[in-house]
Amino acid sequence: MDYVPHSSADREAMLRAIGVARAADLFHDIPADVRHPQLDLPPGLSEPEVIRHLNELAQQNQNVQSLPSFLGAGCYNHFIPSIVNALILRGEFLTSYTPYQPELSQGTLQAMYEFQSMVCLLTGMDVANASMYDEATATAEAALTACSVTKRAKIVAPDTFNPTTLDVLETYAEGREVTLERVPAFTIADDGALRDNWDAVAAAIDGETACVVVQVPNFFGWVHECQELAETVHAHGALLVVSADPVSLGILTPPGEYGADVVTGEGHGLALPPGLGGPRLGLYATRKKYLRQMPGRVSGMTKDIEGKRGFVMTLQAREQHIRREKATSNICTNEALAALAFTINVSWLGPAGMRKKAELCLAKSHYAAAQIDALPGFAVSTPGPYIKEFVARCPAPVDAVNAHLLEHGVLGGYDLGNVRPELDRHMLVCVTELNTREDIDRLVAALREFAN
Amino acid sequence: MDYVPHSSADREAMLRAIGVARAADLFHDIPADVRHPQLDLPPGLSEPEVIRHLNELAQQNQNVQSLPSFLGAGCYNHFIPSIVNALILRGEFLTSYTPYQPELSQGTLQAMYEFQSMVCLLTGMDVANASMYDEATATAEAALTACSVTKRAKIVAPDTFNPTTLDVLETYAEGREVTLERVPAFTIADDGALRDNWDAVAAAIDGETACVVVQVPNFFGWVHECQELAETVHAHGALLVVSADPVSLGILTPPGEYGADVVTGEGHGLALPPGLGGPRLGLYATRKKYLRQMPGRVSGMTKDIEGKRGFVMTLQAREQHIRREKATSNICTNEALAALAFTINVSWLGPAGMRKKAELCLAKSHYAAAQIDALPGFAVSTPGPYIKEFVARCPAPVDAVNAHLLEHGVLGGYDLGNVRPELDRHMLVCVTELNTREDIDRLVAALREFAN
Amino acid sequence: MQFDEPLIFERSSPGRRGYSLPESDVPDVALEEAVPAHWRRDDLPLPEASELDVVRHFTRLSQRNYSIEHGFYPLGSCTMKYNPKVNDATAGLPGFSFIHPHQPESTIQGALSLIYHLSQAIMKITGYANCSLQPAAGAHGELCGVLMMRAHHVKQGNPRRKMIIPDSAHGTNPATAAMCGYDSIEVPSSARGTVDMDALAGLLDEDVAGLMLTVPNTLGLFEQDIVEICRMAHDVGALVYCDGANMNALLGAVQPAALGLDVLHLNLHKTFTTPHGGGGPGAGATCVNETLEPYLPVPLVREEDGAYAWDYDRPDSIGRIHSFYGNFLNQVRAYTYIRTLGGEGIERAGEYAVLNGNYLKERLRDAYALRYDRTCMHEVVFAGLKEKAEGVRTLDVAKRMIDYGFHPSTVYFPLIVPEALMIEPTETENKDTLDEFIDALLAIAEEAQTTPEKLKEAPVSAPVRRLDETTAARRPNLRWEPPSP
Amino acid sequence: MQFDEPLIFERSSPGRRGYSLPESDVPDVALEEAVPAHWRRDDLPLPEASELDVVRHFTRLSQRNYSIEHGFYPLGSCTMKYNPKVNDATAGLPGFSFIHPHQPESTIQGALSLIYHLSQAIMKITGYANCSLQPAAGAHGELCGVLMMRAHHVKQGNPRRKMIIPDSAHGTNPATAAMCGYDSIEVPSSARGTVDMDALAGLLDEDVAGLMLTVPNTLGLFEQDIVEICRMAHDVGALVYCDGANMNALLGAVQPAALGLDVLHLNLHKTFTTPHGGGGPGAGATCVNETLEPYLPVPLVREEDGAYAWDYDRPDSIGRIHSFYGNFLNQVRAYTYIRTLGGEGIERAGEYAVLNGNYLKERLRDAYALRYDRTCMHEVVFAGLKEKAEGVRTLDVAKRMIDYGFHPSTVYFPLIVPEALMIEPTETENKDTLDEFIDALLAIAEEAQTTPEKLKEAPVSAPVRRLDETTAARRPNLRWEPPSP
Ligand SMILES: Cc1ncc(COP(=O)(O)O)c(C=O)c1O
Ligand SMILES: Cc1ncc(COP(=O)(O)O)c(C=O)c1O
Repeated sequence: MDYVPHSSADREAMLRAIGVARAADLFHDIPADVRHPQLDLPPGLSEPEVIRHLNELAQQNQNVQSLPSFLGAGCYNHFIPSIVNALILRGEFLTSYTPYQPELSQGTLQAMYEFQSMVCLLTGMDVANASMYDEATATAEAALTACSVTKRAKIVAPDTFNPTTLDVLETYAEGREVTLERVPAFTIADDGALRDNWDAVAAAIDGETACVVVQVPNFFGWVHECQELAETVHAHGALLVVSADPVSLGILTPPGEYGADVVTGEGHGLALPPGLGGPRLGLYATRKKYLRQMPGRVSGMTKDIEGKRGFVMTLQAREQHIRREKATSNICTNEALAALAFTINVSWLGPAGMRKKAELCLAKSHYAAAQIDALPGFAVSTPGPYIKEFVARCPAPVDAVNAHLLEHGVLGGYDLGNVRPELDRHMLVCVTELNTREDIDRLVAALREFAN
Repeated sequence: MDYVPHSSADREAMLRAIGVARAADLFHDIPADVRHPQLDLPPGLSEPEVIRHLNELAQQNQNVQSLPSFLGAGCYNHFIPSIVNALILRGEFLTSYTPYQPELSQGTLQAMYEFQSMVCLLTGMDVANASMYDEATATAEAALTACSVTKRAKIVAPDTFNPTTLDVLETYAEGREVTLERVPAFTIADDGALRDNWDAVAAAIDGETACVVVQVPNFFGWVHECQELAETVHAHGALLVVSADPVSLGILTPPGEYGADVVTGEGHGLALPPGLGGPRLGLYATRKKYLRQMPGRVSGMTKDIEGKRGFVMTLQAREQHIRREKATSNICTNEALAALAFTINVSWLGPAGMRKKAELCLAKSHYAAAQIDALPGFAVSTPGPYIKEFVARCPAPVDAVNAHLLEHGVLGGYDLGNVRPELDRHMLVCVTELNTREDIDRLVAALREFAN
Repeated sequence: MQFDEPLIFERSSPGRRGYSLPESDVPDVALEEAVPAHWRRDDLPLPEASELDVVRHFTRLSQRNYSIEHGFYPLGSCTMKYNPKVNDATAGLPGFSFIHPHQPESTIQGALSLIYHLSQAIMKITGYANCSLQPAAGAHGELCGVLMMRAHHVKQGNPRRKMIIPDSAHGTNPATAAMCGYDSIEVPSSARGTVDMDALAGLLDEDVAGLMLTVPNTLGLFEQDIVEICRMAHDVGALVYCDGANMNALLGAVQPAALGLDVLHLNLHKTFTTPHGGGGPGAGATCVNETLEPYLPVPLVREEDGAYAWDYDRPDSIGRIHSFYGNFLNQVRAYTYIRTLGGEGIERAGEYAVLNGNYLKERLRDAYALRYDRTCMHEVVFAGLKEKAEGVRTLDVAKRMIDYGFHPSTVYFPLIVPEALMIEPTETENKDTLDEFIDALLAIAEEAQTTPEKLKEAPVSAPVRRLDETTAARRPNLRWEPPSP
Repeated sequence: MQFDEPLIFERSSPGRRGYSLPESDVPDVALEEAVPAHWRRDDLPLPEASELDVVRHFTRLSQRNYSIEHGFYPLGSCTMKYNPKVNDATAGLPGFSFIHPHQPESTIQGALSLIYHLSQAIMKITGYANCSLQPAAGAHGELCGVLMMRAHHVKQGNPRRKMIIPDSAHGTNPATAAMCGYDSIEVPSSARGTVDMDALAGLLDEDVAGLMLTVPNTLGLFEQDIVEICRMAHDVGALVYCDGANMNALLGAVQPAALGLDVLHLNLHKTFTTPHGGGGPGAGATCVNETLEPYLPVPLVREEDGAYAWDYDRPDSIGRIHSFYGNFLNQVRAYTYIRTLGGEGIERAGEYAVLNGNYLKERLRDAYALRYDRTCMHEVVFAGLKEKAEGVRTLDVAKRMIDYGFHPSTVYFPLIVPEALMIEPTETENKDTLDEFIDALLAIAEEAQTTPEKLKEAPVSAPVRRLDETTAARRPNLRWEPPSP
């Protein structure tokens, strides 16, 4: 099955109009010896067949709706209300292009403007773009922008930062004369307890430092002190880049208030289901003075020739299609529909819902932590305030614990051994508003059984 | 959770504007002793909770996507393409009312007009309404309309007609001085084979007969001869009501060509999934001369004051809201969205797709029939041409056979013992384009195992 | 973005194709052998279109509709409240949408449980002894209810002949009575807009099978004498039917059963938010007290030790009124809604529906002629403009609402109110929306005096202007005709 | 039905609420205890709206967009073909949308299998040795590809400095080169619209890391010398990057790998029908030949005895470019599409895309200035009107298309064509639609002579007229500000 609508009469008429005998004649510029190869693909399927096949594949997966899950570590199962799917799947949003022609794209452009406004309000920043691919690429672009702005080449990051983001940052930095210094910002005590070692970050800053990138809450779930750090950063003429979980911003102080110069973040948790980690939604907000260095699309409010309010993509002189090799980034297609989903969901949540969601995470994660901490052989070890993720030391390697949990129908937390071998008994447990007490009790019971 | 948007400030301002102190004061017309009872309902659920609960209920059901199914008998699992859901769930269609205000309902009205056109073309009739609740109520209304038109009181129906429809017809006829004669139109041979006994129907027609209602294909799946019958019916001044499966009309002669005066039918198979039997879609088409007796909504093409094409609900003088006790029916809300789904699907299928679908049913049901007929102890017994359903005699009661099939992960056919105790070893097997050969082979293998 | 759109037939082109169906995986069956020649059709002039053509056509058509999701849709007696999206999500679960009604009960326990508990919830809300969800819409529920009344009288030995129905009633009431073989007897409304008690007393006799009342009635007024009316009816052995299309006003405020009403139908597509779909599928429920319980249609769902089963064992049942068990997927929606609201939410819905109704009444009474000056329930009916304007009719006021961005209210119903304008806001509209609507209606009343042509020419902002309904009815064009070959 | 719509912030009212979240079922945690005071925010002036408000707001906004589902959307280089609905249905299955990337591999075999087989299919279509689906969009795929080129050169001992890019290239090409530390060197186009071979010869040296070519190029022309170009580049140790945004033209016609192109990115959101969503999420794929295979980003998916696993064991990898494995749910869509079409369908797609492109070219050439008079591929670029009209620019032509019901084509790109008008019809448009569009463009060309003000004032039928972009950029208003208290 294909979606070609031509009847053979149409085809003939068109070939006649073009003046060729066969469609094959239109391909004569292609070297003959490689033209029209046989494609070794499975035969096409009809719609019922393809649905059946994809249903089968989908059913080969367990999912976080079918099993209680305590996985986070950068990808979260937050609640997305039904209105989001109902609205973003409307063809008007789903099948329109980037809004190059504003007269026919006012819906997308206004939604982008609303999205930018929300990101600014959440982060406490002046301006925001209308999305990046994900938090990792947003943070990488932010750090590299800081290098351009400061004309410096050293990026400092605590090792409590999401290691995947730092990996992406290193990949992005490859072509530039830029180095990333990963600062040990925590220590592991003999009993496996984690200790904050935050002062090391400030100590790593020097006159070469372009920026410090910190994550709030950090990869392990806790919140580092940032006010003082910001002062040190700025005293050295560097920039502070904060990667913040927007869910936590329902209750936490916005980074703009403690001196962030750029705020990035992962917005998928307020927009889309986990989806094996994609699509995601990179947030990027900054101060007005860095506006012209900001990458990505921006919608601005203006008027039409009759004086009616309207929106356009603006400040395009920053972008690749105008500025080419001098552009702030090569980003073109971004995550507009995810940004729309975010805008819908945040409109629905409002300030009270944002706070409620964060408070539910807080209460439930603390409940889970208390239960787990009380288990023989287990101990919770998170040396700072946390909202939804905490570290639990286990009496055995996490992969063994998780195998046991899976047998009991629970998807256990993230194995921190993936990050550092010596953390192979540390589990990063994530609890969101979607985990019921029953889920948590089931986890705890299975862990108790494991301990015994 | 509720959907009331009032803040308490709004509420107070409104009460002030009304001039009452409390909302309770607005209910003073209700006798005080019964006012504001305690409602003994479970507490409200938030959206994530209600989704979880409904997911659990849904998972307590097996379904015809999770198990191969051979159930038909009035409700069919035909393929509905993805575009149908995507389009009918658009709020513009889903959440608009019956198109009383045509200027704001042109979408629905034009779709109704297109639906009527398709029903006419499929059935070979002059006019059609824009839907009835289901085939059963459509047929009941048709038969009773025939009684009004002919001023006669006897309805003749072969017992090969869907018995549920005849039950509904009898319920509908309760308030009228009308009788339904169920004519034995088939016999059961000693070996259990079914024989056509169609002449009995013609024989039952007399000068009192208002109409004969026949089903094509009949409840058991086969096609009775109708041409001659139509002549007999008309010779007696009665009307012929044909209930036709619109899927079969992809290849079968339209009833309009062999003399039907009213054609009814069940359209859900071309519109909506089984859904435990509802919503459904009653089709109703008739000849121009019976137009003003036709029940239900009709959209007509007209022009606006600028001469632009438009559509309105028309011939409303037939309907309850104008004619009240003299209306042709009490029907008001019908199955508009299902009719829209039908219109979308039939547009997508086109003539070639309609034929293809029917041919797939034909080929697959005949394949299944041949396989089953070859099994020891089983015999196919359908004394006439059939498209998708046939009768298989089993070596044991159907409920025992079906219990065995269910253990093997197959939903067996319909137990005809429900219709007539002496048919308790006759299974009505339905095979559609959605049953793969693999499904059928699995059914046959399980039946073979049962036979052994 | 608004486009004129031809018929799908006019978009057709020979040989174009949208469908995608599997190739046969079984041996071919020659059509000629399987189906005799006279049973094979020749042609089938349906549209030929690509999938994209079809998607575009219906997307464009959709944009020629107004809906609740565009804005305020204050049709009276229609309860155009928000239809929650979560209901569509749950109704779309394959575990509901892909189940077959003939499946073994053991394989549909979730569905049967849902039906059982939805019935229970409806009984709790309405106060009745039992109910059936088999009706596919409100009028179908009426038919079911009146047939039960008839069955009761037949059982008593005499079906009786008359059905008393107020002059303000919805058309389905007399139409239903007629379908059940009853003569409709109209009882007039009093100056207060409710049943004229003297007139009623004069009509009641032993040949009256029942009354069909709407509570609150179609004027948005609660029948303050309802308990007395039921008593009077019962005294002559008649039963009282309650048209519950307006149940939204009573949610949590009163159980109709407690008023003495014997049988009630609900429109789940009004009170319980299943979407109207441009005219259905709806979903009805018919609720009965003990007297009528034996006559409920078969099947019901019964529960025993946590297992659910169809119950056909009801010897006095009126039989079946639907092929299966009504519009099940809408029952899933209604169940989702009721479970979402819970008892408290249900009560709030009713309370705010009435609050909104009275707010509109008070704010509009200076410009529109209030017919009955009393507290209304969920809706209010005006007798057109207060200050009549030369040649301006209620229809013009209604059409002008369109140009202000609103769907018109119901007009010319109930029949007893001249130039009726019937407005039902529902509880899901916020005060800002009501205020915008009020401002528009006040502006329209002003325009009626100053620039009446704006009303008479309205609408100017809809996809079409006013349509010629007369010609449509006189020379009906009800279908596309294939071009003659 | 088209309404002006305020900002959602302007629809807000204090205390109104849309959200529905569970009450806590665990002991309360006092925020004051869990989070120190300086970490607790004071206010959060987000909109306060009911669920219905939100649904209406975004429904109304949606109706201020044009989309593929409204009509013809001939943006060049964007491949605005039909996005099949079945793809959305499969991507929406909970077994895909609700899986977590850190789940044990044993619990996501279906997803890994899909990734594996989609990669295989892409390799079959393009002829490459391997590919990564990690890029989230086309430009991201470019970054991935150029970083691999760089890694190769680094491995050879010298990253080199220069990247040769035609003057017709898309802006992402030089921008990507810059991000990877390369200087862009522009190679001019010849009179035939393809790479000027002499100029190229003069530019190639041992400091050239590579070329970035678009095939077919942004003029819709196939680089007839592509094999020679690759040979010349390889001769100096340079690599050739292929921007595959226009792959739709080549489907089934040629495998880019067979032309000597070392690395290719695809836009799954163009060629393989994942929807554009108003600007993403897209989905990229970066495909490489054996030379570059070691450098692919981690992880990949490998298969062993029917079991699938993430493969991180790639020592020369450039590392990661995304938090997880790219836009997986769009990979599900692309996979659904490719399985639907199969080899034959894929080939037909390319063939008809080119047929439609040439049909437009031939039918419009009398009215619009054909820049390169040769067979085009899937799109055609005109240098504006053939007969120039006083003061009428390509922008005016484009805006006038709106009033004829079409989305404008791309304008002023590629930069080397003055007054460029770049039209890509795609294969899913039928002849009737193309003819309607042709008629409109011919009428517009006529109007340019007779009534040019119609073009200059266009559009008049869109939700807004032409917008003031200058002020928007000079005095940027990029966000709503809460009213100062
Ligand atoms: C008062 C009243 N009764 C009955 C009905 C009929 O309901 P339905 O349209 O669902 O058949 C309606 C709705 O139109 C109504 O308003
Ligand atoms: C030729 C060309 N290259 C690259 C891109 C960039 O792709 P994306 O927008 O997916 O990043 C585009 C699309 O805009 C393009 O047309």
